[in-house]
Amino acid sequence: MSNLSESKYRGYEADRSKYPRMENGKPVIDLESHMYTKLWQGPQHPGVTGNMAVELIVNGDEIVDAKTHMGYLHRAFEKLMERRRYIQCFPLVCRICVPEPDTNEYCVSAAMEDLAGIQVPERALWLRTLNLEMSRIGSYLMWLGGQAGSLGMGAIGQWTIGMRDFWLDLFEEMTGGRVYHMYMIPGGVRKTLPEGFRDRARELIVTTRKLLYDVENTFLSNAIIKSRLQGLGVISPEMVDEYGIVGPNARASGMEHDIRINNPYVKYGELDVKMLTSTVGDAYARAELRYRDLHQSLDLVTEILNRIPQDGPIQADMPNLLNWKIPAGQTYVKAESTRGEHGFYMVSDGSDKPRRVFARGASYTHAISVLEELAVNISISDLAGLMVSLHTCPPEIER
Amino acid sequence: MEQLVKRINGMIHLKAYNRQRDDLFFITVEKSQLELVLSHLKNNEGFTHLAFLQAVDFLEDSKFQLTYMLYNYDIRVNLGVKVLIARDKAEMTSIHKLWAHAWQYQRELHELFGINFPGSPRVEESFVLEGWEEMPPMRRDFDTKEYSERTFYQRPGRSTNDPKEYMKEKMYKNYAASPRIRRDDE
Amino acid sequence: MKLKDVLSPLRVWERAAKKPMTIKDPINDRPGAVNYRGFHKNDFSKCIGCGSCEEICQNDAIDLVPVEGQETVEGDSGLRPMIDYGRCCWCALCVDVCPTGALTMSNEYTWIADNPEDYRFVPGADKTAWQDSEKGYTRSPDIQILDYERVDMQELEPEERDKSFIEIVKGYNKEQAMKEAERCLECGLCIATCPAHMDIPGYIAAIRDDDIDNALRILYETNPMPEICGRICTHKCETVCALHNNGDPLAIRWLKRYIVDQVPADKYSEILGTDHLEDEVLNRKVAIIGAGPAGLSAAYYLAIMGYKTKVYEALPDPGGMVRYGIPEYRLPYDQIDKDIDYIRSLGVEIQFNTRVGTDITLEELHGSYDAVFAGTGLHLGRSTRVPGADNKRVYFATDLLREVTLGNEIDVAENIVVIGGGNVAMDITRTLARLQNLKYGKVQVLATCLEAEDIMPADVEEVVEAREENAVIDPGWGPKEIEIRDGKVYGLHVVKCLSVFDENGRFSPKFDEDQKKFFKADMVVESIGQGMDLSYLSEGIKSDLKFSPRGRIEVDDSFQSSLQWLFVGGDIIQGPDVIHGIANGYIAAKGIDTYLNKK
Amino acid sequence: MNRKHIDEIEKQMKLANEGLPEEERKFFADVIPTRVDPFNKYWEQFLNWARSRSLWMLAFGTGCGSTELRPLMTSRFDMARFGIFPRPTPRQASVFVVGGYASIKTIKRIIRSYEQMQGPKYVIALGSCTINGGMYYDSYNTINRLDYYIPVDVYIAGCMPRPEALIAGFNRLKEKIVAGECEGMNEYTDKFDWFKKNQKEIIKDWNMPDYNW
Repeated sequence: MSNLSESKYRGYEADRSKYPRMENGKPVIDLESHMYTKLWQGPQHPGVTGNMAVELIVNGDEIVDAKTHMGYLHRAFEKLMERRRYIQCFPLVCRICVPEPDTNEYCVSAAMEDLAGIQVPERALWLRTLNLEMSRIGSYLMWLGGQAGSLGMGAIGQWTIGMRDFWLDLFEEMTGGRVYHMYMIPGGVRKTLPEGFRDRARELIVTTRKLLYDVENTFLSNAIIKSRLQGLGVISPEMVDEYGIVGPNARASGMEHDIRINNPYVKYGELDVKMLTSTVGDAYARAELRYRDLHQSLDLVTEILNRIPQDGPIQADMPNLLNWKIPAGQTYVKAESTRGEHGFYMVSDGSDKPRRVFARGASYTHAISVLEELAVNISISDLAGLMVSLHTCPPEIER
Repeated sequence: MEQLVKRINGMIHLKAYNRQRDDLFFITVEKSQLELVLSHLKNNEGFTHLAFLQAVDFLEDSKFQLTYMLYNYDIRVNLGVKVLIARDKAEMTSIHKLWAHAWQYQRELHELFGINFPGSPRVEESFVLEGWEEMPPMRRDFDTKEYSERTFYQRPGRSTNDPKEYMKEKMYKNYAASPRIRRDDE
Repeated sequence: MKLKDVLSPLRVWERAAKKPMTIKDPINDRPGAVNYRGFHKNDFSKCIGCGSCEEICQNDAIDLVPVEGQETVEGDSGLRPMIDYGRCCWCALCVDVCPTGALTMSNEYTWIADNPEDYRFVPGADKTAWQDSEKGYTRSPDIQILDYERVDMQELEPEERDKSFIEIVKGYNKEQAMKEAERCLECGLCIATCPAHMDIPGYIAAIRDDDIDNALRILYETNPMPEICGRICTHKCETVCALHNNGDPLAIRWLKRYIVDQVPADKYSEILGTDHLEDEVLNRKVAIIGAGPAGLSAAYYLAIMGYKTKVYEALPDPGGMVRYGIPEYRLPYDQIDKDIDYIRSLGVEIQFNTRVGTDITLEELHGSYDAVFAGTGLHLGRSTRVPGADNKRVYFATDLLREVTLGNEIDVAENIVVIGGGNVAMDITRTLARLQNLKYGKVQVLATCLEAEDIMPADVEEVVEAREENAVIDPGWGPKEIEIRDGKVYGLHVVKCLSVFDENGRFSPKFDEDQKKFFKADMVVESIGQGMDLSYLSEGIKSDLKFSPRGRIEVDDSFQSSLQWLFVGGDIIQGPDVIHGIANGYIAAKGIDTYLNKK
Repeated sequence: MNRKHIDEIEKQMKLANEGLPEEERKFFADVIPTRVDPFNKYWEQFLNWARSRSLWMLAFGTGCGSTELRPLMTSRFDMARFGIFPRPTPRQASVFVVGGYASIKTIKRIIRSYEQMQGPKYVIALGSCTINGGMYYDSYNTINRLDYYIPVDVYIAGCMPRPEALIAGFNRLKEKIVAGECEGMNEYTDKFDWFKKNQKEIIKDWNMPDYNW
């Protein structure tokens, strides 16, 4: 572990005498002692990611215990899918994660295809890859705005979320939907690329890169940001397995794991995806890694645009999807979202409705176990930054 | 993978093994041997990542199937370990000592399926629901539509027509239903 | 802290000089993309109210409602989708599933209301700002939610079949049938069109669930001759199949055949619950004239209602036109027997070789039975009445087909011309082709008709198959004269037919006398329609019966004639085809039941 | 606040909280809302004009519809020029944008936030879910009709509505405010018992966060 994890960049020295007594690895907090204050951050609070809440016990402005509360966005997707036919599940799942809906669409379609033994045509696979990679860009841009905003830098959010809007315009052209694309239908995709799409996408990539240059100057090479993020929320390599940490959070701690490379899906096997890792494991390392990943995504989109076949079918030969019955079986399909391993576990009992679908949200552990662990001993003002740096997304946790 | 299965089979009795894809396998083990298998897989076989732990309700067989999805970073393979447990007063050993985040899933399963995990931290706390009074909602015998209609006000005034019945009404109303078989006792 | 890190954020000042990206008037300056999934549109000229949009909507957002100005007709339920925007999620599955392509989306996306009850509308009927918008989401031709391709039916190759009368169509196996059954939308538009109003979606769903017993029960509810119908039904249902709007209609007829082919004859009574059927429950007797589809259908339903029925048939075997008018390669005799034997097993007695009117009179039947049903069919040929048509080598198709079935030899000529373009004409053409093939080893038969190729009344596959069997089909000609040389047929003179019907749809062919053609032939077969033989009606009965201006017996809704005890149905009333006969028999049986209960 | 006034409030609260266990009563409603009638036509018109031009929106992302509020804040749509500005706390906000579906756990917070907002206050409901349940119409954890729990002034169709549609919705709200039609707050006062009855039917746990200060 680097020296960054030590508190010299933290800006304050913790007074250990005020810490609660530990018993069996748990702090013993006596709220009656007037040493500690209970605070709720969220759900109605500008400093939480989405609609969730963190129950904090603070000592001064230092957090001594944190507890995450979920369920504000629980819509029971899994229950609803049990009473919907397979094709009817497909508009539902993209709602599981708002900034990056396409991963859900891909996973649920791929799970059905895996169980039913359907081969998706080449061109549809390329279009899916494009869609997935573009949605990663959108999600990263949104995260970048959130990360900067959580540290009080509103301008970055203005830029990147504004830029994301132009990516949404591209999505709109491609899929017909702005935020919820509902593009990957079981067996393939719904539309081909419209006229002139490639040129507009290439132009946008150039503009995005220009913007990222500014972001790098103002955000990543910013002394204040560095001093706040470096050493914040350090994830040690041991924690990664212990807590099931995935995605950039794990890679920033040295774990060489990217599903796009390790278990390639769609067309990632034919693309040159590089393993981006860092060894530091703090919030700054994660931010920097995501920033590099965003650049890589732009590279990949450029490459995909060049390689998408111009013609060919975009949907496999499918039966009547209204009466589609999938043979009994179980499968688990996963994809690398911007937050890490996003998977769908699907159980079919041979009927026209799934028996059970489980969506493993990438930030399932990040927002609860990991956040509760990392939030201890930091200042309240850093909590928002920590949450965003873990890139938590509540709807995919409670579904 | 076959060798791994052999090794595990030498250790305990595997009830089933199947290959779904090149990178996805499932094994089924006895409830009592689960902890043994999982710790062996984690410590000796390199399946260090627990992707999820979930339950499937097989109401007809009155069983819950628990699936522990593991991942091996070296051979890049997912292995699902399935255990069938009784649905009535469902209870399972907790694995929070093997993985620090397993309690989360156990807490979720306790709330949504009503499966108890004795010893698991915070398992009694509610996870996503608040003030829930019905049976655990993810059980298959819980009818979410019926509950929704009973509890939340649906906007009234909607009615639909079945084209089949509507056309019958409009076009061949008098074409009566099939004659019944008439028997002696009538 | 590096100095670079302190200074580098300052570079961002250069953005102050950049042009802002703010949109001045977002509501008007930013229309949705060309294929944006905005609010719904519906093209009423295409919509058939099949309800597949309602079926696929996972949000229960669509209701089918009657709309003013939309009539319920065959193939269109007259219902139109009403969309609840308190449910819709704009996934456009309804657009993708729509078999007609009527339902589309505009790229309009702004709808503000103070009252939540406002968000329900019928696209196409209610005035919306976007109904005529040209942009918006439409179904991509590259994808399909429904399966528009029919499972191919296995048939004998032309070389295998053109010398024999073996059945051509092989029928579906289980896998094919399940696959075909899966295509069904279950909209039920077909039911209204089927003359017997069979529960088509019901039995197709039963095939899908592999519940053949239940499927058979559904078939027998309104149709006691499924083996026959499964082979030679005119399948009007398939013409209104919703899938037909964008691809092949569902093979309803073949699926029906699949069901009955799966069930052995001895299982019928057990499955249908007629194994302990007691006859003469009611001690009432009904006589039926003609063992054709109409008569046997009436007999079947009367029998299961407990009536004692007896069928009088002039020919030596049952089936009527089904047996004597349809060649064996389309409908093998053992399949006819399978259906009819089951009906006979219920206690229906058939007396063969008994012609009512000569062997026994109608009055006698009236005397000894409580009611009489006559389904005597159209067995007389109709002549073109062109010069030369009275030659002995000019035949009627019905007569020839009957002779073939009876096993009598036909003096097949080397060169034959068939006049007519319907299914019977194709039947006789193909039958003669086979006979020629057997006798001469080659086929020289030509069929001509008034109608041009695209409006020929025969089924397309019949024409295609006839051509595959080397018969020549040359449509669009009107017969002018059959040339007779030395008392023998020499050939047929025809002139080009320009149109068959006038503007009012009445039969009134127009010819171009300058375009002439001559078909050489030693034998001419006329197949331009059939007439009924009502000679069994005595003068006394005839005078009591009411006839329509066109010579048909007038009947009421339950096929009761003006003589209360006499019910008439089948080809002589409606059709001509099998399914109408079956439907008539079914209704007449119920009518007789009502009549006798009242008496 | 004099003693008499406090007694009056406590009496009212007792009425409203009837049927709840003792320990939960104080969380059910902090205070009974009071009706505020316009007292001078021209003055009220001026106030409405002013109100319509400074709509301060509560930044509470209750559902997925709130995702489209983010682009609205960026310079591309720039909602600040329309007088709309996000506020972090209910006490500073006058517009509540309910972003789509509301789970049971969230509707409780929505009600509490709404009750904490200063009058006059307005509610905009986004998307199908608030109108008739949307795609979660059969979910056991989401409400179907928002107007049963809090009064709603403007609905915007869509799933989710685009930023432009949101702007159009705000424009409609402005029109309504200027016309003096936004009486949601008084409606909540007048039908307080009815709203509370509906809320009580679905929210079984009225406990609020336990602060120790």
